[in-house]
Amino acid sequence: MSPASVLDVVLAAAVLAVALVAVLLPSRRGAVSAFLVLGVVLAVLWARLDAPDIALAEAALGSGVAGALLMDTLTADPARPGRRAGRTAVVVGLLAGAVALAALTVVVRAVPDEPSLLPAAVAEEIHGAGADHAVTAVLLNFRSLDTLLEAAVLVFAAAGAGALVRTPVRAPDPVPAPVTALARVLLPALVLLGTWLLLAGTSRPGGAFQAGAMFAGALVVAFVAGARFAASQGTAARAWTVAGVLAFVALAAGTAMLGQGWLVLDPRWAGAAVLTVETVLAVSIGVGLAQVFVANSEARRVPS
Amino acid sequence: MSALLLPALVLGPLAAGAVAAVVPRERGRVRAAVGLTTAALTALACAVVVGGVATAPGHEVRVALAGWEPPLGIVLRADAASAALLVLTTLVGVAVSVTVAVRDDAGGGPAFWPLWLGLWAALHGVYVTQDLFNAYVLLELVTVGAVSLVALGKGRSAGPALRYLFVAVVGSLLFLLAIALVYAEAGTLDMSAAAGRVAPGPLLTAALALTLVGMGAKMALFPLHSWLPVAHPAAPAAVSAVLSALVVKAALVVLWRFWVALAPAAGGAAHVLAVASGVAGSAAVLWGGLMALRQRRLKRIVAYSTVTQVGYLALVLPLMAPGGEAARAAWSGGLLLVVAHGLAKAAMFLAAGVLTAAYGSDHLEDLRGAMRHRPWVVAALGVAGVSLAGLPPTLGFAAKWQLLAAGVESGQWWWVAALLAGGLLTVGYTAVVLRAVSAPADAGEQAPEPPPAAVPTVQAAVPLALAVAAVVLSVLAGGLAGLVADTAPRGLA
Amino acid sequence: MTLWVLALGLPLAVALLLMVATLVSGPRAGALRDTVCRAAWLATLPAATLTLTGGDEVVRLDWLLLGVSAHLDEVARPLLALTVVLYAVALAFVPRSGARRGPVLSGFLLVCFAASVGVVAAADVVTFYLAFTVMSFTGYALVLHDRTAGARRAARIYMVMTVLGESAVLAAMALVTADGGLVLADAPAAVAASERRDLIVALLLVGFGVKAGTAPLHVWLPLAHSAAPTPASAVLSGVMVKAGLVGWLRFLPLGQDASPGWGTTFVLLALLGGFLAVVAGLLQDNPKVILAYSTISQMGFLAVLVGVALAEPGLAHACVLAAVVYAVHHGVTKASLFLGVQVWSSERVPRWTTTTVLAVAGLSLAGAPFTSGYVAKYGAKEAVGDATFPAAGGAALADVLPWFGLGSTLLLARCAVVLWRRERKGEHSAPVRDGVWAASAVVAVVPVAWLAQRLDPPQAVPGWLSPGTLWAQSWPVLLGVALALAAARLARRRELDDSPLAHPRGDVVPPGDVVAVEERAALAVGRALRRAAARLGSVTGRVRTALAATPSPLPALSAVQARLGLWEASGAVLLFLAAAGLLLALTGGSSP
Amino acid sequence: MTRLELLLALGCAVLVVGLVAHLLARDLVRRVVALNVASAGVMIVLLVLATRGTEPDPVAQALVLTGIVIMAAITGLALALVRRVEAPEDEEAP
Repeated sequence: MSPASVLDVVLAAAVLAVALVAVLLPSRRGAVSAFLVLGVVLAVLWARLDAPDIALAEAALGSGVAGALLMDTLTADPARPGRRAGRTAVVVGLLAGAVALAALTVVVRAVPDEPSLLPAAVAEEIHGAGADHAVTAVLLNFRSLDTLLEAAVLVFAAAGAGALVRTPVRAPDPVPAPVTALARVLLPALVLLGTWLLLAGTSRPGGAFQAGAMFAGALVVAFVAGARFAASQGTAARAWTVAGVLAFVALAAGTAMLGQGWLVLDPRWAGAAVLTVETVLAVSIGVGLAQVFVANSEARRVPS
Repeated sequence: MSALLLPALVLGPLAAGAVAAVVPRERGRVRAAVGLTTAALTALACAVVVGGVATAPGHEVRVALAGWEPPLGIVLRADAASAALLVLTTLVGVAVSVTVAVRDDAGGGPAFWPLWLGLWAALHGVYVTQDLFNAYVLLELVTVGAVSLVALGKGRSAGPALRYLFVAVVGSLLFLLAIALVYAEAGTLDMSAAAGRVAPGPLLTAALALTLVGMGAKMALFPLHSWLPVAHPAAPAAVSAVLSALVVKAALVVLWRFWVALAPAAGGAAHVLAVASGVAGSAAVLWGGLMALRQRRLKRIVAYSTVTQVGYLALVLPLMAPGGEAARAAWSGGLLLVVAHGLAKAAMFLAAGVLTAAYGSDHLEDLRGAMRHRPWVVAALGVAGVSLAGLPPTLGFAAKWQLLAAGVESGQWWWVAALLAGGLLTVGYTAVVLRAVSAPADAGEQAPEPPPAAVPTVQAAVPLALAVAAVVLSVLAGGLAGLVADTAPRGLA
Repeated sequence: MTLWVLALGLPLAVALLLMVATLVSGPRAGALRDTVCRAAWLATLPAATLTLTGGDEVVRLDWLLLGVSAHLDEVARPLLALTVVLYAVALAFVPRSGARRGPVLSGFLLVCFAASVGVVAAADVVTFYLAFTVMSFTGYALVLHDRTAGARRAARIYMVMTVLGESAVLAAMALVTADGGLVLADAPAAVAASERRDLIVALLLVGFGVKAGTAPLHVWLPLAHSAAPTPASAVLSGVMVKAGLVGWLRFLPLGQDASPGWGTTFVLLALLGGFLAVVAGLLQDNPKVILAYSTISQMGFLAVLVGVALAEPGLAHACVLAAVVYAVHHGVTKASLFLGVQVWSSERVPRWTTTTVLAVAGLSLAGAPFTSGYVAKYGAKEAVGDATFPAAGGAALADVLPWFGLGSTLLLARCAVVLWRRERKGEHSAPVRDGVWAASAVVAVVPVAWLAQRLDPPQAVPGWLSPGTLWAQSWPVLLGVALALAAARLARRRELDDSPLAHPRGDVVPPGDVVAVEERAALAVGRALRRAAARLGSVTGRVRTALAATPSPLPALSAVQARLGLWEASGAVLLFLAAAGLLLALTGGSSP
Repeated sequence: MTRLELLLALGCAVLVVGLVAHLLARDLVRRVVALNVASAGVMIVLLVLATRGTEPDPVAQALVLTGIVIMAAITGLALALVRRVEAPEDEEAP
């Protein structure tokens, strides 16, 4: 592989520096802000590493939704001064961390500089996989079980977070007018962007997760702006959350019943199946992430 | 037929969990009905799959999902070891489901059902997956389900749940790095395919070490165990049973599978790590036992007992190391122990739950007279304790005997000593519990014997049924051990 | 095969029935309980049939547990007969024993019976260990049965000793199996050929020594035998302690090659226990405790035979057979004596009848002419031959053994004195049952002599009218009686009224003798640990309060756990382990 | 130093920094942030591995995508728990 260019070195230094800042800043607000910056720097790194899908997802999910969650935590509670950590433990931990890092750095030098088996296999089989974009094909066909289970992780995380809310959910208190105005602009833009990402995903970067993150963003904006529907934790919202997983399982069971085997997509209709599942999944992910956010928002409004 | 049903073991409970999540929380009966139906169907499907494994040539049922074989696709494969785990999970799962259906307090309310069904699905997945990254995703699903269930506990359960989440995610991240290292060298994520494409070297050793530490943290192997005695007692009774009996085993199974596939290629370094695992296991046996003796609360005693038993299970790695007959014995002993411990621990936690519900506390002092008022429950505690201590005629004895045989066969004395010492300590803390519940009302101060609150009979009978299952299954231990040993790994370097 | 299933299954099934009936309340369940309890002795009948008619072939069940097998050989059959008779009689004694919750007691006795059958009839290591352990832990329930403070203490000590012994036995079993002794018939040869022979023999000595009451592992015995309900004491003393003997006979390399060192050790411990038990026993004032000490003494006698068999391979076979005969004799006699205590103290049997029966049983235990003891002791003396102690040359053991008879006589005399002074309550007794009891005590000589002659090669049987033999067997008894009479006269003197030695109340040497010392030591260690930890705590301040709240000897550990439980401490541990593992990858991982 | 080595080392460094901070920090929100940083480190390693051929490795990229979503879900659950832990004492009482 090529030697490291100056740009690589600078980018690496930037990532490490921001990461260090994010974990070293003593205040919650500082740490969270630095983390958001880290998301941006990482998105650049991903782009540099030929991974536009990840860059999009990082922008939308990694710093978008997770950032929104973290920011919301900040508005909820000021950081509490905790007990100071024991000094011995900190010293031992730091030393061990340094040793581990040094050892790990040497270990990874043994990584062979040759591609793995899989890119070739993907290239060979991608025709008839239902998506021309390789990452989408992997996610929704070759390794569709992973994707199904990952959607399930989201569903059950939402259910778990929802279970922690013990009071009826309501929209936040009256919001200032500028927020509502901003929301009116942002909302359609996010929805449009999400839809485009979804449709584009079969042939170029983009797909259900990035689209879902956009939808989630739209719902969060609507929630912050006081829209009642976005605050709902009712049956409909829960149904949308699980719809992706259920649709996926239904597809799997359907192919099994038809005698092809679990999740086996026939090239004749693979494209349609992938797009359908992606669409349901995207909406589902959007609602699911928004549910986690709402659950988080409400957890602090429990009357004392 | 069993090949057709194998993925359904994962996807079925998963879909049911999703459906249960849609049912409004106020309709607890409906959720319970969904849960019970799923439990019954899952048990049926498990029976078919286990039957298929037992009759299939080579004792193996295999499905390539989405029609893609490795290296591209993901393979689910059930062997004798998976079958043993499926049997355990079915027994405990049905018991827990019935317990919560009878009194939903035991599960922490109606939020229990979707989370539990999702967890159940993920556990099945862990037992049968052949793909490293798939195992990671499944472990995360297990974590999310288990942590959310802990948070359903009464009182301050969020703190323990959060700590558990942190530890589990750290363990997963270390494991994910290990997967990346294996992938970097082998170019594939399928465990058996990767086994043939790795060579001894720093990458493989580092992957094994990271997996050992990561899974060690997730399964609470000493000295990474401190979260367990906090998290398990904080959960609702039925959840504690699931956590101790099954969830801890998920990380263990991943560790064993990873080890069996990749350690033989790693040479001497794997042996050093196996010995480290054995040392940690022996320390866990002693530490957990001593701490259990020191506790005054029933649930804590049971939780520390889990620390001890995880230590036993960590001994399997060094015992398997020399290969040959010893490895067969260690492998089958380890799996029998997983089943034995699962049944006993589920029985103990469910029994503890019944006593806590009846007496309003799990302090040993408050449980005086339980022997007279709740003889079934105390009998469950006693029988389960006997199985944990590895005394005949229980499954625990059959397991311990195999491990002893492996230790003696391979000349590894020190582990034998740990096994024996652990048995002594287990008898010790079981006796502490039994003495406390058998104490007459007027022992100590003059306080009158607390009148126990009513608890549904079914709920009291379930723990005893599980404990008795550990005895009844021991009758078949010879056959089980033989079946498992037939498919034992060929031995490790 | 069917007979085996019945012999083991019927007692277990009846036991299960009794247990379930106990858990269920209601008058009908109560009536059922009592009926079953009264008829429980019938459950031993299949095993009795088996003893008389079957069991010649090895029965194997490979699917059951880890493979189970059973067989009745020349050692097993007489001991099985003993087991059947004693348990049947004991079960028949349960309804009038005065023990509370009789059905529960019967249930545990039946479980114990099945396990005892397993111990004597097992043909492989796993079956033996299985039965041995079930028997041991059921014994705990028997000792605890009355749930008095004394019973609790006795049960605790029983449990501690049993668990220790059990671990040693388990380790020994694992080693024997690994060395190729899975089938009991091969076990002695496997042990003899093993590289770990000394370790195995040591483990066997400790493990089975606990059960057989070998000094200094005997401490549980006097406490447990007196705490258990009388029928349970009878089987504890008559059958269960013999399980230790069976273990020795099955596993020790007897008749293989000479182990003079171990032989001497066995004999030394046996003689020590055999004679010190007499001293300790004479200072007691509870008849059951005295009988328990007598059991320790008699088990010493048996251990001498085992020791000789270990040291002299040529004498091994004769010694093994002599031990079996002696075990049968002692079992029947001791059980009769224990049950006699119940008859004497709480039942309305004419006093002279009881006295006669007890006297015959006592004389038999001491080895007086025309009793079963006469036959058994003579056989043992002949079997020992000219073996000496220590094995390298010294006193002839045949000259030492008669002194056991003196010890027995003295103990029984003391027992008689104590018993004579007891208050009696008059309850109805069962004539048939009493008949069996009296017969087993009085005419035990017939089966024992028949057994001795039937063995192959036949045991030496004393001449019934040869003056030399009669004298050789009677002088210890006569001397004992004379000494006892002299002591009684001496004790009646005024000036000795306050002497604790002349009128012992069991307080000079408490029952269980050294266990009291050991308990005190354990407490002292616990206190010392607590003090040490407290001193440690005063440095850091907080620990002391934690200690005051929870009295336990393990606080220091808890403090460590509390430290370890802190988030960043466990975090540092995790980082440390990860770093260590990765370092290994650097250093050890690169070499292929 | 090649680009592969540099960026793999970067991934390891970010992971270790995140882990150490996570395991030694006291504040719960900062712990969650540190955990996300650590996870980003592993993702860097995987994505660097994906650049080894002429074409980027779509499988490794798919794994990272999956990993990021899972981490987002876990972050959401963790923050819900953090709030519960820090909620006023009285409403936690049984």
